[in-house]
Amino acid sequence: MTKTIDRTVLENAIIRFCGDSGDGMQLTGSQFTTTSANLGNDIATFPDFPAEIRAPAGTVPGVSGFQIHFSSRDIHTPGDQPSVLVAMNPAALKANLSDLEQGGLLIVNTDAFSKVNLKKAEYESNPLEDGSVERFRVIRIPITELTHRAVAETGLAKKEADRCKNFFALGIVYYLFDRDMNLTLEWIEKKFKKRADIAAANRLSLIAGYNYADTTEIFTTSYSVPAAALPKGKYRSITGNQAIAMGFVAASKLSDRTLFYGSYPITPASDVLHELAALRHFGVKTFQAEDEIAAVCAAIGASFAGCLALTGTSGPGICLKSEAINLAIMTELPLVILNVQRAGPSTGMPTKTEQSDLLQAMYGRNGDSPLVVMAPATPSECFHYGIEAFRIATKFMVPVILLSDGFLANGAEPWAIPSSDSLPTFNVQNIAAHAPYQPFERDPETLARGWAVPGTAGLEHRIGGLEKADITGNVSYDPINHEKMTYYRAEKVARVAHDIPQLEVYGDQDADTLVVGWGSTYGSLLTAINALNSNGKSVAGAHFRYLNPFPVNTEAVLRQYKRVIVAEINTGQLDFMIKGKYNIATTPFQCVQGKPLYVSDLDKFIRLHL
Amino acid sequence: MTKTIDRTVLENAIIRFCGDSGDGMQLTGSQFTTTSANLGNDIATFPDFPAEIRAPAGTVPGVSGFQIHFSSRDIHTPGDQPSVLVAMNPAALKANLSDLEQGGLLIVNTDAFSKVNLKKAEYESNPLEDGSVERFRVIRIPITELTHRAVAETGLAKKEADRCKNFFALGIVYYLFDRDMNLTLEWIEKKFKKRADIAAANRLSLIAGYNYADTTEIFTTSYSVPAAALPKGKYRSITGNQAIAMGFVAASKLSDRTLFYGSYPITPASDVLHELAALRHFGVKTFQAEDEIAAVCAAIGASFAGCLALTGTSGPGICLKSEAINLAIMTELPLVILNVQRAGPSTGMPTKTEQSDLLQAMYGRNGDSPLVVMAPATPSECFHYGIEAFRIATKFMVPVILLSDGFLANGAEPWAIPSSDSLPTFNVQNIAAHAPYQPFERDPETLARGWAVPGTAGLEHRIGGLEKADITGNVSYDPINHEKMTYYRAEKVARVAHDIPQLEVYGDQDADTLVVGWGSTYGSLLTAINALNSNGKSVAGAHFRYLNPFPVNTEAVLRQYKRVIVAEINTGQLDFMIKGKYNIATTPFQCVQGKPLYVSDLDKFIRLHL
Amino acid sequence: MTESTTLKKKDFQSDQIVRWCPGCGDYAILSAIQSVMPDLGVAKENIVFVSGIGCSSRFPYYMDTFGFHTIHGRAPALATGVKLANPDLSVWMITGDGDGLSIGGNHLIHILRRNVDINILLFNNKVYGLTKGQYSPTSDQGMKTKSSPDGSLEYPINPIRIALASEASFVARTYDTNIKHMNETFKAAAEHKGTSFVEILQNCVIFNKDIFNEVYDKDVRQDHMIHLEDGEPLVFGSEKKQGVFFDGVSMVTRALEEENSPAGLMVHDSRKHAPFYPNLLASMEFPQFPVPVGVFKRVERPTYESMLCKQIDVAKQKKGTPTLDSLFQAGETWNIV
Amino acid sequence: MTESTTLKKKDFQSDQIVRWCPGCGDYAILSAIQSVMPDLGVAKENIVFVSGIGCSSRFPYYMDTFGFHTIHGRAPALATGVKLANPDLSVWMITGDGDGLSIGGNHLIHILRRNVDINILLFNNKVYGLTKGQYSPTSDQGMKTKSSPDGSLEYPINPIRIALASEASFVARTYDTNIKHMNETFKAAAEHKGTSFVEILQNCVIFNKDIFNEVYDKDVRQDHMIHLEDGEPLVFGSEKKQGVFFDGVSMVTRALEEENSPAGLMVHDSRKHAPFYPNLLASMEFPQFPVPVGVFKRVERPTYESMLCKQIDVAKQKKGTPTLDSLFQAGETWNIV
Ligand SMILES: Cc1ncc(C[n+]2csc(CCOP(=O)(O)OP(=O)(O)O)c2C)c(N)n1
Ligand SMILES: Cc1ncc(C[n+]2csc(CCOP(=O)(O)OP(=O)(O)O)c2C)c(N)n1
Ligand code: SF4
Ligand code: SF4
Ligand SMILES: [Mg+2]
Ligand SMILES: [Mg+2]
Repeated sequence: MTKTIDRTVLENAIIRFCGDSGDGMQLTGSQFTTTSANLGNDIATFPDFPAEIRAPAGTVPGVSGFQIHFSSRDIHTPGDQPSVLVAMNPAALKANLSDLEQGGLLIVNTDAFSKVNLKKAEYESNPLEDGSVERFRVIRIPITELTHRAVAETGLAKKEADRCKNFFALGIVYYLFDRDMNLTLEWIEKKFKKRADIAAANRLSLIAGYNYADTTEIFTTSYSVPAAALPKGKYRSITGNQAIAMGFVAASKLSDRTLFYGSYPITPASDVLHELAALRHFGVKTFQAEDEIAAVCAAIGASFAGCLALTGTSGPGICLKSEAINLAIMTELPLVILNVQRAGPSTGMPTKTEQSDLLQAMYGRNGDSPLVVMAPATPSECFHYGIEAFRIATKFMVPVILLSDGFLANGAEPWAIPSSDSLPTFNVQNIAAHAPYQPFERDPETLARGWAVPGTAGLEHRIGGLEKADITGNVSYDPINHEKMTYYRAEKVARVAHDIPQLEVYGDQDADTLVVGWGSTYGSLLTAINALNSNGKSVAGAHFRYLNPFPVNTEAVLRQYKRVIVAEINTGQLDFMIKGKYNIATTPFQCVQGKPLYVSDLDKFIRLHL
Repeated sequence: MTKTIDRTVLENAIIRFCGDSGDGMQLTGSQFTTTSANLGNDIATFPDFPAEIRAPAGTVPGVSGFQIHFSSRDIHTPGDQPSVLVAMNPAALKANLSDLEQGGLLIVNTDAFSKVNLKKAEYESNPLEDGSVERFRVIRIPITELTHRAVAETGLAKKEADRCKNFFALGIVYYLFDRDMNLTLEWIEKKFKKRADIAAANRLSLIAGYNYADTTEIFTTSYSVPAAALPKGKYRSITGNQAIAMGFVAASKLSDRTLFYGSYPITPASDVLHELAALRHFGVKTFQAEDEIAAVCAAIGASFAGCLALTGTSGPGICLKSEAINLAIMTELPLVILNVQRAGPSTGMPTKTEQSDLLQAMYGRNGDSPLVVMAPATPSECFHYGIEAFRIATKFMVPVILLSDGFLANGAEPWAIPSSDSLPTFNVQNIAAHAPYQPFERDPETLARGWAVPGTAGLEHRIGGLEKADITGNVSYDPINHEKMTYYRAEKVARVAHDIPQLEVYGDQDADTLVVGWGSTYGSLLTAINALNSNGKSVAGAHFRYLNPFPVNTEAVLRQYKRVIVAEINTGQLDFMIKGKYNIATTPFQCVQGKPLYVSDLDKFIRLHL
Repeated sequence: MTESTTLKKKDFQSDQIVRWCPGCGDYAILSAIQSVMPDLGVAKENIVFVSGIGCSSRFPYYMDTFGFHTIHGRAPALATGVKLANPDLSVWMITGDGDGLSIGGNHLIHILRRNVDINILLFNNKVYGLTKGQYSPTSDQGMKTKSSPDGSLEYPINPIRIALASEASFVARTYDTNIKHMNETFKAAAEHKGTSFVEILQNCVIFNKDIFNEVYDKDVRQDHMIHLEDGEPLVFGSEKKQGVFFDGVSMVTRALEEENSPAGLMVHDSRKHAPFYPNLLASMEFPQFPVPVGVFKRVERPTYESMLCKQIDVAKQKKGTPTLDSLFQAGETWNIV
Repeated sequence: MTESTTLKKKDFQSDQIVRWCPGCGDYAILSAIQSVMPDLGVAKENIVFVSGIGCSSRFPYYMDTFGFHTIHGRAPALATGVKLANPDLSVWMITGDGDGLSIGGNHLIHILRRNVDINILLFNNKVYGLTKGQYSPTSDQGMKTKSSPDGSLEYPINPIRIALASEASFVARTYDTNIKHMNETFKAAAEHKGTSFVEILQNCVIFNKDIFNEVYDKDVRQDHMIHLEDGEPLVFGSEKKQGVFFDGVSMVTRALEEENSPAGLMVHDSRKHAPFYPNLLASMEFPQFPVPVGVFKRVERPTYESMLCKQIDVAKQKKGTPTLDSLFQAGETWNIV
């Protein structure tokens, strides 16, 4: 740590750590992230969890990965392809090698390339010897053995000593990118307070890795990625699931209403339940229901009784909730439904991301059943939309579907921590008793009916899923009334358009081509368009966070461009909506591979269509 | 019955019988229907059931109605507005009077207009006296009293005697339209074989009604509606629910596979369960499940095991089935899902018709989840689509949603009974054992995988809702594979287009304006367009029975016309699909009142847009 | 606004016309509930009726309280949400044998084990009324209906046994022809803290007419029913000459001998001997046994909502009044300067 | 193709790599099932495994039979469809405590009362494994998990009691550390005509490690479990010195006196005394009682599919071989000539 060496300064770098589920790759990745963030880098990360809880050690399905993009400029994605890949065993190599960029740096734990492990990874021959890794700069290190030696003095059993090898690898990479180890060393002390031997071993291992890289000079070059010019302030790293949970709690505080969360565990939405369950001191009421139907129904009951009512799940759970969502539409109660989308259809690929539930959100219910649909664009935006969804739901007495996805949910980026004073307050009023109280009287501006909460004398009334008579709310089978109510429900949602921001165009506004997307693809699109602009290619972008209703200026924006490319991770759902609504010819870009859009693919496609 | 009198010959007439639920109006209506059909009239009928099982006697919610359109030409709808209204009590008058055509004939049972009954119907004053019925030709008859007198000789108790008054009313209408009473007299004998006194009373009442009309000459004119020039053959009256049930059984016989029907009762689909449950001798296996989810899942299990598997429900039930439908999509198993649509959203108006579940059928599931959607256009067409749905489902190994609705389900028309020989056979093959058997091998033409039915040695295999590897069917999280399988599922459905009839244009093909619709609105659209053509107005029509995929020539047809009017009973669902798919500007015609489209409304609208 | 003490039965009658079939048992149940309400001492605005779908589930429309006619089978979940949101409300749930035991069976199990303080009234008419007469989970095997023209193949379940297996803390049965018994039972249910489950034998005059007459008709009632009373022996018959005895591993009925308290004659105690005894009672089915009515079981167990509120209180005490800022800044942060 | 009599355990092992966590109890259960299969005398192609979603529900992938990994909670309905479609198949259903008792609880009740001839194995690890460790309906109240950091508020249900209340005709319990007991139990389940319900105590080493050790660990097993055997008295303890007695309205355990068959000592009989006796047994819960394992109840009752097939046969006999034409022409017809 003393020797000063020359380093190549990079604007940014992408590292992926990968190994067996038991190898601690998520931990390694997050330590590197924290350290880099503290150094002032902009960061974006994305974990790649195995589908199995703990698939047999050494097999491909058991591989766990963590990718970090860190930069001295602001960045918006975890990056397409890593430039550095750390592979702790053959299975990890197998699952990840094809992603490493041409000529990238490959750090492998050679000790793990035993016959048994090669077989478990279903390798016919050793890839380190058969030419498979020729295109890369390969750094071969017997990490297991070196770790064992480093921690020998602690007297740890072999199995526990083994567990330290991720810190050895981290030490190597810290050296490679000139990172200070102190934060991690502090973390180790705190974490293993009660197991001094393990703390010592991890510390020794980390330092040994760093020193090994330093002294053996295995790296012909090493790098530094300077701090980014980020706005001043206090930051933390945040995933979409964390951000959205905080947004919901903020909505509760701002509106002074209890937050009720009804949910049933499902990947990748479960963490929202876990986050909120830990916030009892904010008065949050979480309810783990027996299934998704009960979860949404309990939320509707809570909404009726005056809570900010939330339910959350992933695609298959939305199927189950759809009948009850319609009840909320019919009874005109505020309700927020969070869908953390995953790759479908059916059970699909639960741990993979996709944007394919948009049309389900729009139309997945019997009858004409309009509701509001929003989709945050980045992990930290999830915070804002947690608040915004409740603002709209309560103001218009309408259900709102929030479309997040596996990428936003688990992807992380720095979040400039807002001061609570800077947040908007929003007032949510229960209506007061008045005579005659009519349950389906409406606010002339928003068309919202009043929120008449049990406990208020004089507001006793009955609601339900049968069609209601205008104003009185009595059950009605009258044809004309049904038509009227059908249009009220639609118009109420349409009027939300006047309450939301307009669609903004970024990039080269005067271009002929506009690229639109929605939700989590924003980072990739922004990066691709910025890069094209920097390279003198004229192209503009516009990103939908509001899908229903669309912002009021949508048609005007779209019609300004000769060509509208619609990019999304599905077979064309926003594309269909734009055409269905505005009759505008579009050029779709679709990639349905259970992963975020790659900037490079976008770049190629857009260039072709300029 | 002997006197010969002069009669005005009408081309067609529309009668509506209405009274309390207990007044036997459905029976009266169906007797008139049978008699008229036997006289050779073309007929179309539509019942209007009360929402309550037996709402308090005399109240508006307890009113039951039955409308019959009978004609000497071929007709396609039960008619917009009755020209004759028979109202058995004030509540019936209140609920139906506004439908009676200007100057129409109103036959009322004056005995029922007591103070108590007027109050139950929430009339402030007697409508027969306060000018409310001035615009009509009113025939006031003390039907209750006359019935009592007619049946006095049978010694029936007052309550039972009361029950005969519907036959008195029927007798009056038989006279008015010159119908022979013999069929009904025979029916009475058969029906009340075990209660000679009741048989006698009903007979006496019917004849008394006829004679009363004849002898008192209360009618200044009477009418006859001659036989229509219908194709020769044997006919029966059939509702959509009956027809579709027979279609399914026919599919079972034709393909030599057991029909399995999993369902949970729901209005207006329950009768399909009732029809099929009575057909055990056809080997039909009906299963009344504990809910809609179990119903569809049992059907999927039966499909896996080799049955023609069917599940049926109405809109709210489709919500519940949506997760499982996706399982059938993912596992590529044949499944037919019948949705007898009703007015929504939520519980909505269960006894009223609507076409608002089209987009739900298309998109109401998580992920990109394509399936086939069809919608029969008339009650008797339901028979054909019962067969067709299974032909496609088994040929392409794909779920098919059949969209019927309350109007088709309960509406009736004459059905030219086909000979079973005239029906197409279709072969459904289980695949035979072969090595290596690969569960996701596909037929190169249809892209269908094979139906590998348990019990076949050598075909043991595992399927499920997780993404499958191409060919092997093993669980796969591979990005490229997922994209490939996503497109296979889409392409398979797209290829169905080559296996279905093209979209036909009717009416004036060279017109500038094309009116399109789908499903149950066909009768109204055809009638309106024919009438316009007869009146020298140039307009064409095209009707979708296949909604996904659309027929191959759809775009070509639509682009031939300057203006495309899209008529449907919802807020614009087909309209949205046409625009979303073909980018063609359209003119929507929508009416969302829980009832069939009225020819008169269509006529007005189309004229405006010619 | 409304003074609960001065409320009358008619204060609980809404302005909606009651639309059940003439003669339906639901009328008597509605009347019983409306007359019990004033005795609860709860202001109208603090009472909520939640129902699913079915004839019985139209109930809330006829009560001049807050009401929610929800969707088929889901009332337990919805009612749970209402109660957790505001534990001060008196929440009543109305369901039918189809709504509560067919499509909604699972929610019923889970609300019972959670012990949310809600009063559940299950109207058991052994048939689907609203959809016009198909068999339900409590219908007798062999019942002929439109969906089972050759007879239903399904073995019925006993709502009381399901409730007990679901660990319900209060379980009772009553019947629509005995206003007094209904009143007492509903009051006991209301008094109980925790989920109260009450099965009500209800006559559907249209689709399952008089199905309970062989049990509760005035002529046979004394021989075919047992009215459970705490502290009273299980005796029945017009002259109270028959008793229920436990014979080791099952139960039998036989005539009482001369002695006053013969060995093995069971004495009712709804508060003790759970889980064994209520299960024995619940397994008494007609015609082998007289049908027990009254309170089968009542045990005290903390309610779900009280435990939830306690967790919130404890958390607040432990962590102090939290601010959003403290939440935002939890975990690792760094400064860009 | 395959001769059932010559089948070996390995014939039932599919080519898929088993992907449970090392040490998971599921491995032992899989192995037990694979070794029992050849004894059933059923050809491989006539065996179908159906499961829901959960760690346990990956089971079908590892069996070289027909298999269907369906959706969460719905396996009972799907399996019912398979069996009704083809009653000749031997159908096995795999579920977990979450899959079978949380989201799927209702389907479980209804398959049991219908008595479809399916063998149901419920892997009870008292936790949601696949979604990483939330509490389940069988988790102990107070259990701390990610979704209940302050302790779960839910009172657990007992799968056996639910099965009995659902009128299951065969109910048993076994555990993952006793291959012999599993084998016997699975064979008994397979032999039973009607739905067989088997709860298997299963160790989730990741999220609920060794939760059953206090019951089934070698050291304590004899004191904390009772192995039910028909005809044998309910005695337990390392020296068989403890017995289960019925004391009138509940059960107690106490030391056996010198006599051979002391009064009140219960003798097991899985075939008799339903519904009373199995319910008593099912209410024996640890730590008040030793945990009974083995067959609680088996009664003969016609299976749903046999009754369905019989209705079809009878209808065919009554109405003759029907033609489509006779169907089309049923009811009133008329001729246009
Ligand atoms: C999702 C859904 N499925 C089916 C129905 C139709 N449905 C309404 S009520 C009912 C059964 C009612 O039976 P029960 O609960 O016994 O009530 P009852 O009418 O007998 O009082 C059914 C099947 C529905 N409304 N919603
Ligand atoms: C509709 C739906 N909701 C939620 C999930 C997520 N999920 C999968 S398995 C599971 C629980 C599994 O627990 P259990 O049945 O006990 O099985 P185990 O993993 O413990 O064997 C959940 C909640 C899902 N797959 N589908
Ligand atoms: S159908 Fe039966 S349960 Fe329904 S209202 Fe009529 S009598 Fe009552
Ligand atoms: S999480 Fe638990 S139940 Fe699931 S495989 Fe691992 S040990 Fe087994
Ligand atoms: Mg009922
Ligand atoms: Mg489990």
